[in-house]
Amino acid sequence: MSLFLAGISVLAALLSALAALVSGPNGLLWHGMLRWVGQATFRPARTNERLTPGRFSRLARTMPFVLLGASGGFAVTAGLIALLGGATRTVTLPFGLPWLNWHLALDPLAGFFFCVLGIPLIAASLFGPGYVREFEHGKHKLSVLGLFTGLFVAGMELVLLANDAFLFMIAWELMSVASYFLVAYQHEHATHRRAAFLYLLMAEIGAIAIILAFGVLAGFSGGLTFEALRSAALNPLWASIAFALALAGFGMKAGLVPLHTWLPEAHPAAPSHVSALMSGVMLKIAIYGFIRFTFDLLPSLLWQWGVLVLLIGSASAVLGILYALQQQNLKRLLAYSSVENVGIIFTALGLALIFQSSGQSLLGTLGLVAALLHSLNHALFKSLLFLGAGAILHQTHEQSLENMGGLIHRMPKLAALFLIGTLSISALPPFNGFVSEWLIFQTALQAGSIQSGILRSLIPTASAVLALTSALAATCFVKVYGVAFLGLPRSRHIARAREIRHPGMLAGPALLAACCVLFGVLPMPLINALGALTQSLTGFVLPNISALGWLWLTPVSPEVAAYSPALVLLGTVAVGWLCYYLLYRRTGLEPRRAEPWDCGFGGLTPRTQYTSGSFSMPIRRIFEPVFDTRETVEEQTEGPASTRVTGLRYQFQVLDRAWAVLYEPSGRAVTRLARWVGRVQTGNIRTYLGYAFFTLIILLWVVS
Amino acid sequence: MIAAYLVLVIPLAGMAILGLLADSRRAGRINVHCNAWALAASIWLAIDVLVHGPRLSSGQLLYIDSFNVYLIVLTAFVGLTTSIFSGPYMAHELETGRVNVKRLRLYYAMYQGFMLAMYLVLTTNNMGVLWVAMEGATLATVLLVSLYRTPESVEAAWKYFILCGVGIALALFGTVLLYFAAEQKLGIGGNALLWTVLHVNAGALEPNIMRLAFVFLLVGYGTKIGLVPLHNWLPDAHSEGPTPMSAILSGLLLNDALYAVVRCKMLVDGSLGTQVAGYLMMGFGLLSFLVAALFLHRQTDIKRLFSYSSIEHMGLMTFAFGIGSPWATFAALFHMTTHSLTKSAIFVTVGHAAQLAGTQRMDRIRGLILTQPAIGWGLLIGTVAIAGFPPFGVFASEFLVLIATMRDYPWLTPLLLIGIGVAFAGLFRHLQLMVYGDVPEGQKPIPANLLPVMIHLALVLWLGLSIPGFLGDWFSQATQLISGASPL
Amino acid sequence: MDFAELSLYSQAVLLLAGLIALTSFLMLGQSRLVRLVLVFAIQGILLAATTAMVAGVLDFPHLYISAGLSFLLKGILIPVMLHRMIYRLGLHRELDTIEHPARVMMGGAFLVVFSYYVSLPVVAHSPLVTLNAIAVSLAVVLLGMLLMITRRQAVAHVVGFMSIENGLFFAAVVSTYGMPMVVELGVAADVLVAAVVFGVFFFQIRESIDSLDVDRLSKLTEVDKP
Amino acid sequence: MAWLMAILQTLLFIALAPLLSGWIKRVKCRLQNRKAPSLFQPYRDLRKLYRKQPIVPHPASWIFRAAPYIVFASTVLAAATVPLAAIHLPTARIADVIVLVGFFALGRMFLVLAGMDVGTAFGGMGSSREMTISSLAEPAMLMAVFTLAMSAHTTNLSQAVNFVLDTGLVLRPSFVFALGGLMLVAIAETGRIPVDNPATHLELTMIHEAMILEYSGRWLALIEWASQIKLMLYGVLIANIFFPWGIAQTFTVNALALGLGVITLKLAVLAVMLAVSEVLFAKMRIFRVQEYLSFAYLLSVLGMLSHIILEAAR
Repeated sequence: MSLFLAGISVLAALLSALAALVSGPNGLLWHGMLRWVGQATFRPARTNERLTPGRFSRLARTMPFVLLGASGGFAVTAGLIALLGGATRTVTLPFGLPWLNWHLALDPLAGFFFCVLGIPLIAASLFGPGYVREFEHGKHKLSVLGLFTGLFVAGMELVLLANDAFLFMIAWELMSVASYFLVAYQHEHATHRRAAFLYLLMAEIGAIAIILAFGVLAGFSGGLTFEALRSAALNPLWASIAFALALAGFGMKAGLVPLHTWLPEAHPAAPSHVSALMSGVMLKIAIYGFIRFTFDLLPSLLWQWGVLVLLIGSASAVLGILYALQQQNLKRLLAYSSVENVGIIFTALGLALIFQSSGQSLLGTLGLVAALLHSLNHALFKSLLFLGAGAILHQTHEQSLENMGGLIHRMPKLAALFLIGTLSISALPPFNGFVSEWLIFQTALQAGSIQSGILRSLIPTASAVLALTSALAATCFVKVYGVAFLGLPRSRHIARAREIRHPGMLAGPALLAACCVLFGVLPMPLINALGALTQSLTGFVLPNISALGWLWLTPVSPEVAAYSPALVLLGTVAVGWLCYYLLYRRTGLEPRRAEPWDCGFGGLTPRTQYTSGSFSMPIRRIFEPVFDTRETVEEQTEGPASTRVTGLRYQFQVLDRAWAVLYEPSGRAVTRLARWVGRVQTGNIRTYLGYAFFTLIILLWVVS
Repeated sequence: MIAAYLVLVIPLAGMAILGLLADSRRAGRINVHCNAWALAASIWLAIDVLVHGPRLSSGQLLYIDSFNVYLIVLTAFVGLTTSIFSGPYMAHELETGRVNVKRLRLYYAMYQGFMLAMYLVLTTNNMGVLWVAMEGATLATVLLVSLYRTPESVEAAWKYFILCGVGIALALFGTVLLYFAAEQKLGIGGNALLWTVLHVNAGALEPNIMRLAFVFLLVGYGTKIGLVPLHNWLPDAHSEGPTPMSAILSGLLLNDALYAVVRCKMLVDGSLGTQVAGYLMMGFGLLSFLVAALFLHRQTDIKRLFSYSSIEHMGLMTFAFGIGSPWATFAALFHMTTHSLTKSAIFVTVGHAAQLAGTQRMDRIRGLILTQPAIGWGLLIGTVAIAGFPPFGVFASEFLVLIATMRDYPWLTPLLLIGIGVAFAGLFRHLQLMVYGDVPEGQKPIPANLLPVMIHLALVLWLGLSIPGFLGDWFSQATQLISGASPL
Repeated sequence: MDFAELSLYSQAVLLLAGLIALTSFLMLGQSRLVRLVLVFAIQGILLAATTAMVAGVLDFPHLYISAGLSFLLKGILIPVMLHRMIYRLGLHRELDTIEHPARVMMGGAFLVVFSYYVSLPVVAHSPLVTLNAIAVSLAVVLLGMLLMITRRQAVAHVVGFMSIENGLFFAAVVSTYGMPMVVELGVAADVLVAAVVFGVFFFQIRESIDSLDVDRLSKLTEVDKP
Repeated sequence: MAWLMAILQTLLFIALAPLLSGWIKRVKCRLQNRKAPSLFQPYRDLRKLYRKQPIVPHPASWIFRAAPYIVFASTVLAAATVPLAAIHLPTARIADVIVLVGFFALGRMFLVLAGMDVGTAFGGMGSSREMTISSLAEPAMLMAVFTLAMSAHTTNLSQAVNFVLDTGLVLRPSFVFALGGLMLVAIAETGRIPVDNPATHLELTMIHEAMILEYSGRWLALIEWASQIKLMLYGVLIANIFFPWGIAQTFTVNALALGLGVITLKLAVLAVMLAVSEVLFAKMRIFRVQEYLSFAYLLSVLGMLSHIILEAAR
């Protein structure tokens, strides 16, 4: 049943791609056919005027999204059934290689990630129809967008369903390629092209690493189905090689430092509802892959892997958020924040690995649950924020924080939804981000039960880094909200922004915001539902998780720690309301509007406000070595001979150090190597004959 | 076996007719017809083999087994689709004055001549005839490379001729040695060059001689495959000749040369009982793969770019055959199919793109998707397919090669990883600029027939999703034949 | 076995082998094209003679055809064609000097030794005495390649190419008494067509670069252009 | 009964917080040879503010109005979870020490947002600095807390206090370091000298005051009150975690009275220490705060390491 629904979900996504392809006068096939007919009679490119854009085009615009939404709905249903049912369903489809058909399976782990995928997908498909309206009359065909969105979603769902390495990789790459086309969708911008190129390149290299990781397992087991791979008898060296390859491959997709550089380039380039899916969901698919490979396929775990993952995860978390703080482009900032959150998830996974390999399976399970929960939470709030950024982009065509401000007055509903996202991602109680980070802290605090002193000191240090990260995340999102929504508008078009009128564009974020609050306040049912999942992966179910009842969260035992988000919410609301009642209702003193203090200069202008750049300046200065800052001051003089300075032009850029350390050198190395190799081909035929001659001589010498 | 003879006779007749016919417009159509009939005959042959198993002709001159039967159909198919493309293409070239009627006649006649040579290479059972046909293929195409008579095209043709001529001469020396080795065991007579006979008696052949023979054969036919450092003719010839010819060179000739090498390898492996031949092939394959991947970065000419990509893929196939394990062999066989389908499709779109922009220089080709979406998307999707992204078929073979390498030679995988990454970057850094972006001034859509491209890519997609049963059986049988074990 | 104890036939074959190797060396050192073609013709005739002798002594009638073909093609047709070509293109006065003749000759000598070294295992497994000649044929092939590498004139390249073919044929004759007939005919046809195509190319090259110097055919390159 | 006790204790917390501020001010004045205001002056200030009509600046939105309530509520909730005079209260289970940090963060978030809501340079400046300092202080604080939690095997404050009581006087090096770290963090988080000066409105140096510059009337009262509670919270935390002796373990009148008396005494002593340090030190430049906080962090880390290395059970 669950697998059937999942299959329907994939089909719906594919149908949505198809619907986009064939539908509408803007549709690709339709258009292409008209072109063709036009060319056959040598009248190229006659625009089609028979079908006026009206009801038909609206149908064409919404149809793919309706199907995508259906796909999301089926995905959530299938995922819930699989997660709660706990059984694994498998099926084999007659595709693929002759001796290796496509094996599909849906187990609780995949089911959970189906839920992670489904909810943002529903939200994105609610958001989409309104958002893409502006593309309708643009240069780029809507059908291309719809086609690849559908394929992208189908690819992600198939990754979750895959039960053999071959199908897994097909689906994985399908996901990458389809999202590549989405990143390159508005390809007239050079930055988008560059981003798409970098993205696909890294996706390709990562995919090869994953293939090789599977290859190691296949080499020791003889088959490519997951069943066969699980039975691989590896020695620790080969297992470590497989693990390292998998970490590199999945980590590249998930955006772990230093393999993250594609992420802040690619995510902002895609249309916003796609960015939401990429950042919210696709990164989770990478995490799914990592969990599947490490916890499920690898026969045993080593604590060294856990340390590696913990270190990389912590580095990603703190570097991600530090870079996010320095971004002025809202979507770029959100993308860097995804690096941070993926880092947090990997930190939790690292803890789980360490505990699991040290024989503390119960604590390992706790870490895994924390990681899974944070994956879901991040999917929710990051999609919410990306959709919010998309809504701002749609209404104002502005991405830079430096030009925003005061949007809360112009778009109050969106502002409220965005605030929930901001609070969730800043890990504040009682929202969902806090629950998962709290669980991670709780896991880390159990480090005392580990024998090795090194690990015992490492884990708390990592958790302190995590604390730094979450504090910085709060700073970052205070900046975002404060600069974008509060204060005075910093540019004219922002001052004239309008509230969203398309109901779907609010409904999508609203759904996610509701989930953020719901899972923040009542995480217990969710964590209980993960029982079957952890049972299959680690062999344990958290026993004491609801020792105090469904209102309380007690990961280890009630004595060690307890947290009741519902009561926290209740208490906050009660106290707040009481104060309000006592202080306002009873006195009835209405507040008065007045000018704020402007130091007596007469009127505030937006220019006196703190900007996004100035807000994050102290952090930049404190963490100076992390950033590659480029500051230039250009003096403008009256003429070439004059020395009088009439104006100053100040330019400031914060670059990712990874570029200068890793990427630019490797790019240069390839170019240099290519130039060097190029000398081989001189163009002179005698040289070429010489090559053949010496090849022959050498080979003869070698074999005889 | 009538079908096998038909496959040979039809292009022969076509060559004769087209060589004598003066009407260039009808020549294009006749060319298509010849290829269509050849395809029909090849399908008949395929069904014949499917039903009856490997077939040996009465004079033992022709031999069709599961290794070559699908290559024959593939050759006929690519030949047909390329000829469909070449009609309007060459008409356009005639209009723009790059060729005249006389050269067009030569073109069509040699097109059929080349097809004949290809069929002969694939069908023959005689290693000597195989050599003759291979040389014939060079001779048929060398004048086509210089068809435009530009200094560059003459230069390219000359290099093509000399390098391939010398290379193939070395292959003949290898063939002589092979014959010598066989004759010692089988006695003097006509049978000692028949592959079927040789294969049966491979174990008895003198290993020392076979080893020498293989070196000559590998260097000789390797020149035609385009193995580095013997590849130098390849990008020149591909870039300067007419595009349909680039398509069939890349899609067919390289495959057939590799086919010849693999046939020889089977004999040598049987004789030596060691992996020497495999190691040599792996070395050459890997070198070609890496060097070609680097060369991709330096290209300015669009057809040169894709010809280096061909070298890269041929290197990968050679490498995979060299590994010799069932999975790798299966992958290489499959890759031969998907690569030639994809690469010929790419060359067709490249031809249109070059006509659209009026140049082959990549820095002048811009904004294809917005100018003419069919060409832009065709090129983009084709390149995505050739770069090894699923669900296209090239992925499946690259996947298997990687897995097989990891199993048998894990320390080589970092090189493969780097190579694929570098090659990918090399392709896309040029491609993106061409297909994306705004339309340059004055660029207008042209009449283009992209049916071949669509069919090819659809087939590659189909193969990527699911290999039809009979084809899978052939691949498996051929794998069994080459590697001695079944991939199942 | 001492050389003197061999049959006269064997002695003759080995003598011819030596002569053919000599012609290869002569070609390598020859700087005038006309003489180069002449030496090449002599090599072709020697090859034909060898073939005919083998055919006659060992009674392989089909080798007569092969000998005839060799004589016609390599001894007469192609040299004559090349000769006329040289005059028509006005190359008969031109010198194609090689840069370091001594080194090239030393290299050639080394190649002969190398060929011998390489063909040792082949020879070791054969009862045929004449098989020592296979080292010579390999040397002829390699010398032909060396000739092509050292020369700039397109005509010299053709001669080198054809001399490689001569080496091959010689190998075929002394080791296996010729190839099967169908192959022989095919090869001969290929050589003929190749010769014609070469002729066509001379004019095309001449037309495009106004000379037959292959060093000037170097537009298509991957080296950075300044 | 227990719940009632918990609510009573929380109310007591709220009620006593201004008194502590008054006491600190008084001690400070004495130390500086100034005439001290009444001990109840903070209550008078709050009452005065409560009666005033509040003013909303033009650019402000509902965040500006809502923030004081949220700040106050989150602080009160934090106070509810910290054992003041007795342990084993049920509220301690609602939230542990990590959630406590979360409450502070929630309140701070809204305060900072409100600071940015008014659209002035001061608001932004104060917000930026506040977030910077707190993002450095938070890890130091958590690290200190973790040291305690790892010793006590719990993050529940009530349980932790119980643990210290049970084990009796143990000279744990880790606790010494953690105490030092926590004290430094407490000074930073409550905006006292040398990190911030709550008594000044000097434009370029203020942090906390810059954010709330536009507040007036009851809102200002709430914010002031909340920060007084916060100050007391830190005092109680330090006093009860590291020196818990005297705290009521049962809900008898005697025990509770003793607990109350003891905590009053402890807070008074801590307040004197704070006042003395405020008199002795001057406010630092803003970019020296990071050094100060890294020192706090270092102390906490040392505490953690000494817990692992020196106190390891063999």
